[in-house]
Amino acid sequence: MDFDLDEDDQLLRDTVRQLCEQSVRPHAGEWDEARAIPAAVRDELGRMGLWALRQPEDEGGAGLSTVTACALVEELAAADGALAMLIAAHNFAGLAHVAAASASQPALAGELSAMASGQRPCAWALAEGALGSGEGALAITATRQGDAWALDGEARHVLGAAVAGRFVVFARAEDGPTAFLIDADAGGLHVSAPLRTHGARAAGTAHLGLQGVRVPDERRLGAPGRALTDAATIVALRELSWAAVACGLLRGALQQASGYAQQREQFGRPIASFQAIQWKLADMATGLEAAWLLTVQAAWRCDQGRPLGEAAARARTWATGAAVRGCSEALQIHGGYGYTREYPVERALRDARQLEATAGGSATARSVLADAIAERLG
Amino acid sequence: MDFDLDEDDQLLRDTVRQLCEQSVRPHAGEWDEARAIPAAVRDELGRMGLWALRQPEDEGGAGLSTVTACALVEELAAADGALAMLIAAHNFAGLAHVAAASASQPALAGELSAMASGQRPCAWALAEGALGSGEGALAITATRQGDAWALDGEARHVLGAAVAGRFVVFARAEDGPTAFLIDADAGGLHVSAPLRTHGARAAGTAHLGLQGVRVPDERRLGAPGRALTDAATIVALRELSWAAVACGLLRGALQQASGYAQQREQFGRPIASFQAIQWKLADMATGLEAAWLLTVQAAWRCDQGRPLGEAAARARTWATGAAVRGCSEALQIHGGYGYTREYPVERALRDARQLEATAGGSATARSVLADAIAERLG
Amino acid sequence: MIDFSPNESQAAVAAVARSYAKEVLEPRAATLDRTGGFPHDNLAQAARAGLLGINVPEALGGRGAGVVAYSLAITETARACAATTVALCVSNMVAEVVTHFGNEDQRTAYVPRLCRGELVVGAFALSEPGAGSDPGGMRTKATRTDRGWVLEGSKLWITSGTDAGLFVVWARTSDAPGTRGISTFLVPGDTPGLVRGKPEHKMGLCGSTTTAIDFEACEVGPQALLGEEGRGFPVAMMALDGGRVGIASQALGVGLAAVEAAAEFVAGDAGRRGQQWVQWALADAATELDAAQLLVLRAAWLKERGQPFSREASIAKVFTTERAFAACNRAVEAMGAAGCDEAHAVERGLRDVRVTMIYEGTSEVQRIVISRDIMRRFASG
Amino acid sequence: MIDFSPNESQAAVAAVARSYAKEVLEPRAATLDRTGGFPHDNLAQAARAGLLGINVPEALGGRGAGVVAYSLAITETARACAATTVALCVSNMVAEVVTHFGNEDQRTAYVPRLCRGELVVGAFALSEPGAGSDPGGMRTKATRTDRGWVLEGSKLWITSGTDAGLFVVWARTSDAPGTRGISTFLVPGDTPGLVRGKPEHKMGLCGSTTTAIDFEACEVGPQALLGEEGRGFPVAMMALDGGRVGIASQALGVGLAAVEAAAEFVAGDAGRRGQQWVQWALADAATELDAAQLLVLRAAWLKERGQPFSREASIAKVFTTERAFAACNRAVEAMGAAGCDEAHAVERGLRDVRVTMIYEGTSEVQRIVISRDIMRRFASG
Repeated sequence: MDFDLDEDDQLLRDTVRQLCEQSVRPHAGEWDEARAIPAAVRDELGRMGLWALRQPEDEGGAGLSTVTACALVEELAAADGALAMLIAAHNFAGLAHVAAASASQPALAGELSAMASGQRPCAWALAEGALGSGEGALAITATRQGDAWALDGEARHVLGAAVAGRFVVFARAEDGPTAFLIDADAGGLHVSAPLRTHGARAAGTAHLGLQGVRVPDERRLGAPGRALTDAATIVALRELSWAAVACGLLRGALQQASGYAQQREQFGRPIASFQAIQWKLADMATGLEAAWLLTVQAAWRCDQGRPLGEAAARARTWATGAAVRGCSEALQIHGGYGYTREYPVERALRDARQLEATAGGSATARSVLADAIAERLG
Repeated sequence: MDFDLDEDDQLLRDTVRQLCEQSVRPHAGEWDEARAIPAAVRDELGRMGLWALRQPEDEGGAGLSTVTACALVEELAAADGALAMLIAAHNFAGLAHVAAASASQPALAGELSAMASGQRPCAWALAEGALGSGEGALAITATRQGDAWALDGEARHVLGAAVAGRFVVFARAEDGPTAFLIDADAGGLHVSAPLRTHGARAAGTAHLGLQGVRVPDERRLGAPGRALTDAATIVALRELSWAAVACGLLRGALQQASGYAQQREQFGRPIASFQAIQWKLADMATGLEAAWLLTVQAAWRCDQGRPLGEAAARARTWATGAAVRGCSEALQIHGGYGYTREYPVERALRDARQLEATAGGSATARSVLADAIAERLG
Repeated sequence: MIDFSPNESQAAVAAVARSYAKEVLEPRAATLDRTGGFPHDNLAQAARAGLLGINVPEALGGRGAGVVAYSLAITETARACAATTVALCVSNMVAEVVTHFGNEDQRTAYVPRLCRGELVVGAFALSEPGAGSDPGGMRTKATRTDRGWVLEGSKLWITSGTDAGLFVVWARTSDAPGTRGISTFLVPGDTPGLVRGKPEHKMGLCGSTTTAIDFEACEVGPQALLGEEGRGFPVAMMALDGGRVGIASQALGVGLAAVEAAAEFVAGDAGRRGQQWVQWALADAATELDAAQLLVLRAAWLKERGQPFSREASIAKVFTTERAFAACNRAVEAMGAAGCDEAHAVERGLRDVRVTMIYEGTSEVQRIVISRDIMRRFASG
Repeated sequence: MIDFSPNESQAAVAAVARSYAKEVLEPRAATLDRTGGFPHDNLAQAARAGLLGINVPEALGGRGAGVVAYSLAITETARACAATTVALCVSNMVAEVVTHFGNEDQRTAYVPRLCRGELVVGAFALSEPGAGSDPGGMRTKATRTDRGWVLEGSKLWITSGTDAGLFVVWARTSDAPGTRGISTFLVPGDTPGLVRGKPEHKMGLCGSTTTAIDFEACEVGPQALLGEEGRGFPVAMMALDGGRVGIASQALGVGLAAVEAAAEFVAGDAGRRGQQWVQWALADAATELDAAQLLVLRAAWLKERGQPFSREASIAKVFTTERAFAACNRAVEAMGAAGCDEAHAVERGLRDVRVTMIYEGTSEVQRIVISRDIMRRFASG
């Protein structure tokens, strides 16, 4: 049993922390306001390997374990939730899906290194609720045309769609749900204006529309008809990465609130000396530790090749719930100041809320848990 | 708009409060230990009209409004949850059901005055979950035999069964679910030893078994096949009375905790001076006010002849939930002492927990609410 | 005798507010949130609908409809636009405070004009940078001169600070310790030396303005003093207690609208309609808001009867604002990604409602009030 | 490197505890709860299974299996019988404390006998009527005499007070302010002047005893002093920090057993099995207990490595005990009336687990520890 990160990984985390302090945290508020993250920043993170965290080094990636990758996502989220969600979705969903499919589709291998720069991230466009209710939830159809496919329909509320260079889409085909990798500049592909979301405003959530988009069969991901089965594995990875984002948001808010409480005075003493404030901070810290251990445990299981679904679902439900509660308390500790955009806690709360509701919300994760319990009981 | 009880009703409530202070509160712990309430106490309460709160005075009842009846149940519960639950179930379920049925079954009228003494209360033996899942949940069958019926089967976890003089039972008959009034000394009727319940230990919860029990048709309640429809109205009344019990338990616990917090010193000052304790008390008080207003509102709707189901379900879910949380906090404020039976808060917590789980629990009430919302939306 | 029905005149005011909300506020609310700024036209129409002096005597231009009617009306307007509603709440309270504490001249000078919207709206200038919940720490000073008073100091968190035509200002007029040296002044918005700050950039309520106000050698005449010198604290307490009823009513409206919108959305979404967790989330939210409304109306009813209502206002405020925030969260959860999209009003509600747990006394302040009362009532257990 | 698997020897101890729990504790637990009293035979068998000195060196008769193994074992026994488990926890900690702070004579005199069950169990005598969470307020006195020490005073809330064969007693040996005048003594249970009180009548843990102990001119020899004079406070801190890991492990076991029993009950009940609210309640409980176990094991692991673990123990304790109580409540709700019937073990679990939020430092005390640590770590925001 061992609860510590390797020293190397701790060093790497410290490096990312420094980068965040210099290049991310000071600008996160502007990006939220502008509803976009500058391309230069995405490039800079790409040079650190953050757009290919778990890809092997010889394929242009950082070659990190899932545990370490989650630790870095957590660091990013402590500085900017929107950026962290964008990077998490790219690494743990889009890229992960293409990487998994490339084992049997060698033509996809070339895409992987191109996706590592982060200049045009890969968005993963699974419809909300599709895992639970099946292909009926998919609003895209794929029709075979020789050695290519024609795709029509739409996917709504796709995180990162506004900046994505590639999309993984799920379509109803003759053989059942089938996934494809599509270039953002494909003819007939239309991305809506970025949606005005509650949180993660800079993450470029948008609707994706497809009208007769032609996709060669070599850019099909996995076997026809198997896409939702494949997606379950990716969803678990993405849930895990959401948990890491939630931990970072909560840690950032705890740091802000704790620092503020020690500076701000009321009735002649720092508000940190009031038990009600201490209690809030203690509960945030306790919830955070629980969230982080659940996250690391799930990541470790993934690295060990063990089934991830249940552990990731647990980490996600607890961590995102704790983040929403904790960020709200952090705002409350700041009083009126917390409600203004001068302080970062209102953004953290919006980001946490967005995270909690994104991609089916904790409801999807809880269904996974309920099914697992039911299955164990036969 | 008016939020005050009439003066007469306030006086009556004060009288009951005095009675409780003298004859109930000092003994509630013993009764809990002995798992029974002495017959003499039941008689005393009968002389006050507490076993026929809402019955007209010319039928031997106290002739009170539902609002006032709830206020008296709340008083009882502040002193002893078990006694309050017993009286609430008798008045708002057993007696109420027979009273409703007596309109069309004049033979039942004689039973009503006999039931007002409280010497042998009337237990209402609807199976848990029967309202939701229909007559399949009923484990009693009724077979017509000339102008009588033969009843076989069992009803489990019936509150008050160990002391009941009469039972309202629900059976599957040829025409569908049908209700009957049975005397406790009927041949073939068997009551188990009192169950060792978590709370409300003195309320005599037991299983009821029927083997070829013969019931004359004139003791049938309502039309054959209509019993579960009729039961919905009675369930709403009972939920309302549970809400009143919950309010009393919570108020009792709040009083205990507040008094204790002002006496008990730590670090040289009363623990009431610590913000963490103040917060707990403030949240208990706030939850209590909300619970009581929901309860009175539902009772008032009942007195006005308006539909009760949704309002009662709301009062019940909030009030029992607030009572469990609040009684647990009251115990916590007492520290180690709260965990001993020397102080009444551990009993209040057990009673609240029992109440919350009794008769289908808040789950039944929440289903009523969810159905109502669904219905409004079409 | 217990009776939970609004009477006819209360119902009538609520109906006026409801149609004002539907016709004026709702169509503009999303745009107002997006563009920000002060909702001049909304407030002008509120004046025309008689919603700027709901609990002010008819003789002074108000509706004389009472506190219960006021609460019902505020809940209605908040369903459509919480931002306009906060300006409306504060202006109503300013009119009440002037009616209650003002002399005949002050009343006739200001109250009818407030009700008619001629002063745009009224505003309170109470909080200061270092003394949010602690009036004892107030530093703004009013110094007596031959011609009246000179105000010096800075105020913070002033609702409608950009545009209000009349400010109720608290300032220290003597060095008496604690709150005893505090007095209240009525300062028209165009008084030289009253310097309006820039609007805060907020999470929500983007269609209302919140500013600092600096008083820089701001001269007012002797008639500016509201009530007696040194008796400003009771004025603040009345404004705050009444304000709590208003803010609780506001939060309630936002919460109710969110639950109703979510229920409607869910009803149209086959995948969500059948989910028990969705049904229960909405059922619990509806239950809590039902309790909240009762707490709010009880506090309003007590105030209307002239009985003490401070404790009840605190209970109503902390319960309603926290449960309304929870209700908005549940509504958003029930709707999923759509709930987090500005295209749906619940997204705005979630941002708007969050401040109700902070202003007019934070939840923490309310809990202090409530626990003090418990200690008094249950002193011996 | 991150690794969440128990190693072989840890798994082996857990397996021993599991079969002890299944074979010895479980069949008797309901009766023990009903009749009350002290579980002599259970503890004798625990000694035989090597569960009274799990983290004590083999040379002193223990298992030398470490803190992680200890935590895993306690969780296993608590699944079956929380009452026996608390006596077991405390006795293990007494053996650890004597091992750590005792001199060679004290160690060899007591530790092997504790591990073999010859002293029945060990007990801590720390709390006093007026000083539950405040060791500074301690009044029990130890006065030095020619022949050693005389103890005078009253202790409260002593687990196994009726039957323990060895007491670790804290007493004031000088008037130094605060905690500096406190020393620790080892007092055998049969020492004249050590007067055992009657067992408290409790909500749960009815198969363990909790008593007062009076020291009435209780004479002990000079060798009774554990550690240095005036250095009793660090001994108490070690006992409490370690105790928190034990109590958190205990609460975890009760919670896990409740969730599993409820899941099994629900699986056999057609009406409940299909209810989403039931499934979700159990899913949330399982999630929270999973997190709790990680917190507990992390604290155990730090202690085992000799690193500071006080903060982690507090976090583990407050989280685990509160979430385990919530889990028991959810289990009872999922089962309905049956869950409130002593015929099902979850009823007992609900009563047993409630005290874990109180003893070994209340949830309130843990929050103070945790918030102090936050202030230190995030001093500047």
